Amino acid sequence: MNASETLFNLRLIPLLPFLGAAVLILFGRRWKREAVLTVAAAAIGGSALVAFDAFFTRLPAVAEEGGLRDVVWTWMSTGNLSVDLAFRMDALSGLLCLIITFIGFLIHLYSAGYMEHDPDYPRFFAYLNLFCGSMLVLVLGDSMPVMFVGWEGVGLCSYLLIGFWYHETPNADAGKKAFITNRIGDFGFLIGIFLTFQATGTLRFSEITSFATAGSVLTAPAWLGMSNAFWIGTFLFIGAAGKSAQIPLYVWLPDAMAGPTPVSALIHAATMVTAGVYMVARMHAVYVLSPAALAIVALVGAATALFAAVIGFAQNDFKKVLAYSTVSQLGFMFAGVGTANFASGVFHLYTHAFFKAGLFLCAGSIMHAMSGSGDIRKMGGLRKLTPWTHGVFLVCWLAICGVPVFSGFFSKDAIVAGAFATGIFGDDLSWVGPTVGVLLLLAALGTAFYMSRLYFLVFSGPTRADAQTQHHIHESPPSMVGPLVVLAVGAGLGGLVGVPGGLFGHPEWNLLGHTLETAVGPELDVPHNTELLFMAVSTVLALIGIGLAYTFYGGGYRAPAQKFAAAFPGFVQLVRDKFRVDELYGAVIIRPLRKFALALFRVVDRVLIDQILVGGVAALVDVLGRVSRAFQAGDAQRYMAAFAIGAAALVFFATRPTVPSTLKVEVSGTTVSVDASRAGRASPRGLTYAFDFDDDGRPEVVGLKSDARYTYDQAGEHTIRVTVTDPRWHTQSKIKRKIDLSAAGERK
Amino acid sequence: MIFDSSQILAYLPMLILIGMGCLILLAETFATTATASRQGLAWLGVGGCIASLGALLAQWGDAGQATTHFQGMLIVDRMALYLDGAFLAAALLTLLFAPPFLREQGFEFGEFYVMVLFGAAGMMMVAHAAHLVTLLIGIETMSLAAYILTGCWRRNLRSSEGAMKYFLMGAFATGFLVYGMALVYGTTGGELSYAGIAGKVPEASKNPVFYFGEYFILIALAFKVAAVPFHMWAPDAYEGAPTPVTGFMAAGVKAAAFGGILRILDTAFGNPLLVFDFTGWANIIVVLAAATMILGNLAALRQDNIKRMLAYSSIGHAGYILVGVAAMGLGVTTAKPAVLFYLMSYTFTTLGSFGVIAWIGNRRDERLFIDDWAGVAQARPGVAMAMALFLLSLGGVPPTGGFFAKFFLFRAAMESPQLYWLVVIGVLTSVVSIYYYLRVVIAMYFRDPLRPLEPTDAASTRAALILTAMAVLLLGILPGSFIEWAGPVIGK
Amino acid sequence: MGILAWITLLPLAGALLTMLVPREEEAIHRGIGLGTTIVTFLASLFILGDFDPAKSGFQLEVDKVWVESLGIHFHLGIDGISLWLVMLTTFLMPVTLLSPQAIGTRNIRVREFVIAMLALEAGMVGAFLALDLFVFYVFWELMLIPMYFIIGIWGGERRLYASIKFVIYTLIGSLLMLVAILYLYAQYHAATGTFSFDYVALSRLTLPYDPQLLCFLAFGLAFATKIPLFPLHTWLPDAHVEAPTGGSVILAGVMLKFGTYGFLRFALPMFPLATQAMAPVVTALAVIGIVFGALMAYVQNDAKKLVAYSSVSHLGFVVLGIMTLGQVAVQGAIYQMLAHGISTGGLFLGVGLLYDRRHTRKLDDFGGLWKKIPIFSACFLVIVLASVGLPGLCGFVGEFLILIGTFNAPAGALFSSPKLLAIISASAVILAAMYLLTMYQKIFFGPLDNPANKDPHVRDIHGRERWVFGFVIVAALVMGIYPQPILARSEKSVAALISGFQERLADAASNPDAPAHLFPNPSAGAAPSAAPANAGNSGKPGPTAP
Amino acid sequence: MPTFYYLILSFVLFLIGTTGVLLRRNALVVLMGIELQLNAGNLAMLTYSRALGDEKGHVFAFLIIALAAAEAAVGLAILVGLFRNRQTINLDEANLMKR
Repeated sequence: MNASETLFNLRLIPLLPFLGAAVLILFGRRWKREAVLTVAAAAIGGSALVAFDAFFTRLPAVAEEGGLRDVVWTWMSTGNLSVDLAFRMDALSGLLCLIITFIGFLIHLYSAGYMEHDPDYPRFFAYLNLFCGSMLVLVLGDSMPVMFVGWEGVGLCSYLLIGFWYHETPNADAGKKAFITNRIGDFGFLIGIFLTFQATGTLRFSEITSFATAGSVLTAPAWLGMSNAFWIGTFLFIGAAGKSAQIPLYVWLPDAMAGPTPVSALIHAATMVTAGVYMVARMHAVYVLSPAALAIVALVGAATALFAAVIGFAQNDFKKVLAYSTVSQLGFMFAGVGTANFASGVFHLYTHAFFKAGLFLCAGSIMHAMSGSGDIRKMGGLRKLTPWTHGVFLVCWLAICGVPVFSGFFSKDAIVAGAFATGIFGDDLSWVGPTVGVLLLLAALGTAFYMSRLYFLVFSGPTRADAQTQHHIHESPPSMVGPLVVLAVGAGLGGLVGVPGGLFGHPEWNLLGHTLETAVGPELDVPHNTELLFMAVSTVLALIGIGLAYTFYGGGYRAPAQKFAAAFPGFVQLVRDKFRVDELYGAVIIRPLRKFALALFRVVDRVLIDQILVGGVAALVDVLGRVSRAFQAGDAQRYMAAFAIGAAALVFFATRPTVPSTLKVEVSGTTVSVDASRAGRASPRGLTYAFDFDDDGRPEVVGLKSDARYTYDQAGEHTIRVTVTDPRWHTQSKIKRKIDLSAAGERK
Repeated sequence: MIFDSSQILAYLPMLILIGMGCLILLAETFATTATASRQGLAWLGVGGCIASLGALLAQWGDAGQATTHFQGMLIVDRMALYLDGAFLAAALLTLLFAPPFLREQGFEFGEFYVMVLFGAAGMMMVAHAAHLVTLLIGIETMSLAAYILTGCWRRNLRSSEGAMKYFLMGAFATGFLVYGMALVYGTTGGELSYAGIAGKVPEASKNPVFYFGEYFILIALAFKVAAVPFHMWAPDAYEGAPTPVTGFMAAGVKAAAFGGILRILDTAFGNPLLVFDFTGWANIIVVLAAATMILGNLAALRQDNIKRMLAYSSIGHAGYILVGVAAMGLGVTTAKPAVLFYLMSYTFTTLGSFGVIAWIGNRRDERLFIDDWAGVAQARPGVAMAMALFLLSLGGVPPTGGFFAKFFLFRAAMESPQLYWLVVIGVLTSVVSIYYYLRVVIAMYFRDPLRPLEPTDAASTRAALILTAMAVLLLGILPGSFIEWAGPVIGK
Repeated sequence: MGILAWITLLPLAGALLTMLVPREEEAIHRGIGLGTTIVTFLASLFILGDFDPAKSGFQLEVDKVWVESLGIHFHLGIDGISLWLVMLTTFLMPVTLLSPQAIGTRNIRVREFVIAMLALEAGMVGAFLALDLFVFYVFWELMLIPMYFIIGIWGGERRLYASIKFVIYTLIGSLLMLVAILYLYAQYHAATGTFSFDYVALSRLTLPYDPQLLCFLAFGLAFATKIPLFPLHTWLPDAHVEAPTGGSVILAGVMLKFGTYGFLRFALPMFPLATQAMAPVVTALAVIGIVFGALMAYVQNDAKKLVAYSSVSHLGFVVLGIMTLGQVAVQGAIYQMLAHGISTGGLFLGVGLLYDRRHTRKLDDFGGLWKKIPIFSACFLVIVLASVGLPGLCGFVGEFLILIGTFNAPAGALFSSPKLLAIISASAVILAAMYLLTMYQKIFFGPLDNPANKDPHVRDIHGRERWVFGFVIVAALVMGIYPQPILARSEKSVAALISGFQERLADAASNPDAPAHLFPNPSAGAAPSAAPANAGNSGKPGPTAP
Repeated sequence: MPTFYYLILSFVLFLIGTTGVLLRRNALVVLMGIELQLNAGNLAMLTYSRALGDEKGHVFAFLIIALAAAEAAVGLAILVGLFRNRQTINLDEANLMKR
């Protein structure tokens, strides 16, 4: 499409991790750990170098013209469908590439320490490399199918990594659950692809973007009065909801924490789960054509943000809290892109990557210290015992709570303010923006509360761990702390690339928004007053949340927390049980499906088809076989009797004149014409036909002709009898038929 | 009445067989009880068959044009010679299969071989018959030989019982045949030759008695081919007869009777007046064919005695061939060659399979039940493979002669739209037949042996098995010449 | 003789050679079997080299008279559709014979096994290549016999039942197909005065509607049984469970494809009106099969049965793709056939290996095997994922093309609501993940707590086994990442097929009661350009059923 | 119409023969019934021959007589064989083979 597309070896970016994975799978088992780590880190590091080089030195020159493109080969081309195995880097995918390779590299380093004692060390790094490669394919994919390759690839890696410690059944179950839930989303994604192809005739993002203009077929009504763009957006969003853990498909993410913690940080916080947000941003051109689809995205996002935050209030597992926090933050991102504020959604994705990765790695570090346990009820007072981790966690905590200057503040504020300010929904859906905004504000309050609860319960006050565990508590090795510090810097200062420079009269200060403009359109223009108002409001809410949490949990479980739990035991339990959504799914979908399939197997497959249909035919043949044998009684005279009877029957039937099985009768008025000849055959020679129309025993018409006409005096029921005689043999055949003249007349 | 050498030459194959039979009878009086001299009798018979075959081949070239002899009583044409070949093959193979069997069972008499030769001569007579007299003589020669052969296993209860049933019913059918011939003779105004009858048909068909005559002859011939409902002798006679004889009967007698049917229906009763319409024999044949295919194959399903199973299967095959006869009646010119090819292929297949059945047993242990065949493939893979080949051929699976036989037959029948449904019945019953044929294959290949195999092994049996297997394969891979010799394959 | 005749007859020659070697020399028998199949595979690479992707018609034809008077010719030829199926056959054969588990647990009568497998290969290759309907039928039946023996001799407990069920099911359909072939032959003669079984000639014959329908049903029954289409599928689980590994691999990998190949090559082009009329039924059955097979697989406890039912589901996709008769979907269907051959073949090889190690196939008996046999577990995972349809592996391309092609088929062209069908079928991507991953998890994940699984006999793959799985995985990967060479070679033939179908349909629909006549311009006239697949067949009302 | 009467007689004979075959248990009597059938054929043949003034019918009748003799010879031999094995020639007792 774009004449100035520039070729660049983008393929190296995903290829290096893939190669790393392949090498590790094939040879890693025999290598030393250092060698494994070197290969893995080199693969992702090399990939990062290429990505940085591409993004900073090559991309700016061509960003306006659609970015860099690298076609490996034609993947599938047949009929009117043509898909290249091609990669494209524009500002959006470039940014994601940077995040993935950079954080991925950090997590590789971190894992070196974290997985030190694991016997499956090479396998872990192979998976990690495989994941990075798939994720890079996902973001760099030039067309929807290529993206789908990465999309499924990361799902696979997620499956493998969640179930990394496969020998424990719950882990394996969690992996399977993640994969299958993701597949439900993929189903939606696939339908979205089909719809897109049907509407636009292409699957390349750049072509879709240029095709998606207001008057195109995308805005034409397609089904149920909604436009193509709406259905594409909705189905794609199902895919996004699956991958990014939105209502109703979020259930897999909390379980996914069964995987090693670095995996949770990389896959289930920083990168893979944001793929849905990325995809919506990627398809922004289609989404903006359908405010209704955007409204669904925004509302689901906002609802998820709040719902997950509430569940986060009562979780007692460190990583579970972070998991629900991730779900909630993803909701923010969707709310951002769903209000057509794509840059802010991506901005939050970017800041979230840092602070959530940081939080998870802190969690890993602390669980490392706590001998693997993640129960926050047994923690407390870790501030002094693990000072570096505490410091990093502090920064990240403030960032996620939205305390000013920290990264989360800017990105969250951009989303909230955008929700109130957006004009995308027009008049019909004008309520969506404010609703989303209010939900997000509540969610922000909740975020501040549960994150603070986590912080206070873990780090403040005296430790609640038992003596043995306490004895082991120690700060993590430098290989783990180093990446933590880097992430903390990112979490603390990363927001500065997206400061709302417009407030200060310097829009160019918003580096991120400026960069992304080429890829997802200009940032939403928010009035300065609104911007300032919501900055203030969210700051206040963050502080309220923190304060409230301090009242409840500062230095351990305080009296108000216990009182609250005592006052609403049912509600607290319900929240702790995550509103029992998993159980609901189990009871409503999964178990019935299995039972249904089992019943189908037993009834339809075994009984109906195999026994009744097939077995029935076989049994019938068998019975006929037995019957045929029964004639053969062994007595020669019976044989001869059969012979004689057969001969007699043969002679008898061979000398009967043949008549048709039914008479052909044509009626007009009260006149009937009857044809007694056999269908399609000439009348046999020499036969006499006697037609008795009035059933009085005396034929009215007699002759050699096989047809006759007769007119009745009156309507009513009549019986026609035809007797066919062969004069040579004096053999006869008879046939009769009843006719109802009046009815026949009426029918005519 | 003028005899000339050409007439004698034309019937040389038949005469050689008869002469050789007489020679064996004579020779036997001089033969000692030693095995070797008995064997010599059998080899005499084999020699007779080969000489006869040579005489047959010598006149093949001249037989392109049909010639009648003896005032229209006998005819020489390609069809007759083709069938003669089948009869000779049947006799030859029987003479190869039988001696070890007879020796093992202890009733090796020279008369046995004589009867085989005489029976074959009778079959030839039927195939050549163009006159009711020769037809009757042929059928009776063949049948009497068959009765004797069936009953010749004197100490065996089943043999004498089978012979009795076969004989009584056969004679009963002969009664019908003779009576039918008398009626036809009278109503056609004194015609006995096929050509003469055909000439009088327009006149005679006005007389209902003529139809009685026609039907009675038809019934008698249907009895010989074991068409339902005239089939009931077949299972008992086949089971009772000594196994090599069963093969001879199933192949030769059936082929001869079909030869007779084909010729008499084609020439004497070939007038459309007799074929079509409700009184036409086409109707009758169609019904007989359907009933025969269905009942034969269904009844075979539940048989555990392999001879009995093959007996019912041979009834089923008669049904298939009747489809071809019906097609011929409906004007399909390619039907007759198809039937002939079927008979040829069926001859080899049946003889081969009964040869294996004769081979597998011994004096103490006949191994006639399918379960007795367990594990044959492990002990004797070659014979098992041959048997599997025969069974697959009977079932009509490529690449065997049986497949092409069915194929040609159904192909011919498909030229007549009235027969589509018959073809469908044919293929469905073929599926049924595959089921019971495969029971034997299952036993041979898929089961482990129950007890050691002690077959009645002999060089002649092996040679015959190799011959038959090769023939079945040859018919299945290169059927071209065989079908073309049988007559025009392309109609219209 | 042309190369096509060679690759058909080479396996037979190998079989004959095997027969001559004494029974005791099992190593030699295996060697001959493997060698013959490898040589055949290498020979088939020559076909690939000689094949001209720019042509739509048949290439490299071999035409020898067989039965002259009946117009039966030993006529072989290859086009873009059969090319890859032949390659699949020749590829899977050596891979299967390489596997030590091919013969299954009844490790007896190696010679016969090799002979049967080689005869099977000859039958399959011949049937794919046959351009004479009679020859096709002969080969079609020919492959039945070796497979029958393979199931019956080397099969499991209930092998007798399974083998006879397999034969009877298959025969009913195929014999009716024979009747239909004979009918076509007679009609061709009636229309032209010449006799021929030639595919190209007979496919020009346009029949009136009613006979078309009957012929379609006769052919369709044969093919639907082979596929197997719901509800004719119940022989498949039995046959697969009882067959030895090699039998299962070939049965699932290649033989099931004959059903779909038959639809594509014979039933559709020859009977356009009937296709149009029956398409709703066939597609409905296909979609039912997709979902039903997946659900059945979901509740199986026997790994082989599970894989067998998954075949029902996967082949349903192929039928769906074929019946849309759009370029994309048909290409996808062909691709899916190949992919299914690789992935399901691999699955059966894997299950066979597990059975060899553990002597059970019950999922509940396994657990935690990854710890014990990691390399095999990884290999099996790749194959499972290929079967699930993970992008980047072979399974995805076919499914994707089928679904996108079906989804975008014009409504009312051949069936009423392609979108709905595509959406229902797409749900199988979820179900496939459910049953296959459940299987995988039950075998390889979880604690290694069954003592039988700790037995030292449970060894990881080694030696030849590594090569077997290596080949399968490489094929799955290559086909997933770089499918275009395959698609490109079948492109023209598929386009010709579809445009030919549309023209024939128009011709037949112009007067559905016209007597049998020859379509004036055979497939050679089909527009070779990548014709818009779905154009031209919209809005043409089908004839009402009689 | 004497010809007609003879024909009726021959047909009646045929029926009597058939009835005898079907009803009598003794194989010898059954054989007699069959002879009766053959002779019914003979009678019909001769009747026609005489009515038509055609000699062939006579020849045929001789043939049938010879044939009946041959059949009787073979048949009696078979019955003797059966009797030796079973000590009876009642048909309903010879049913070793069935189904």
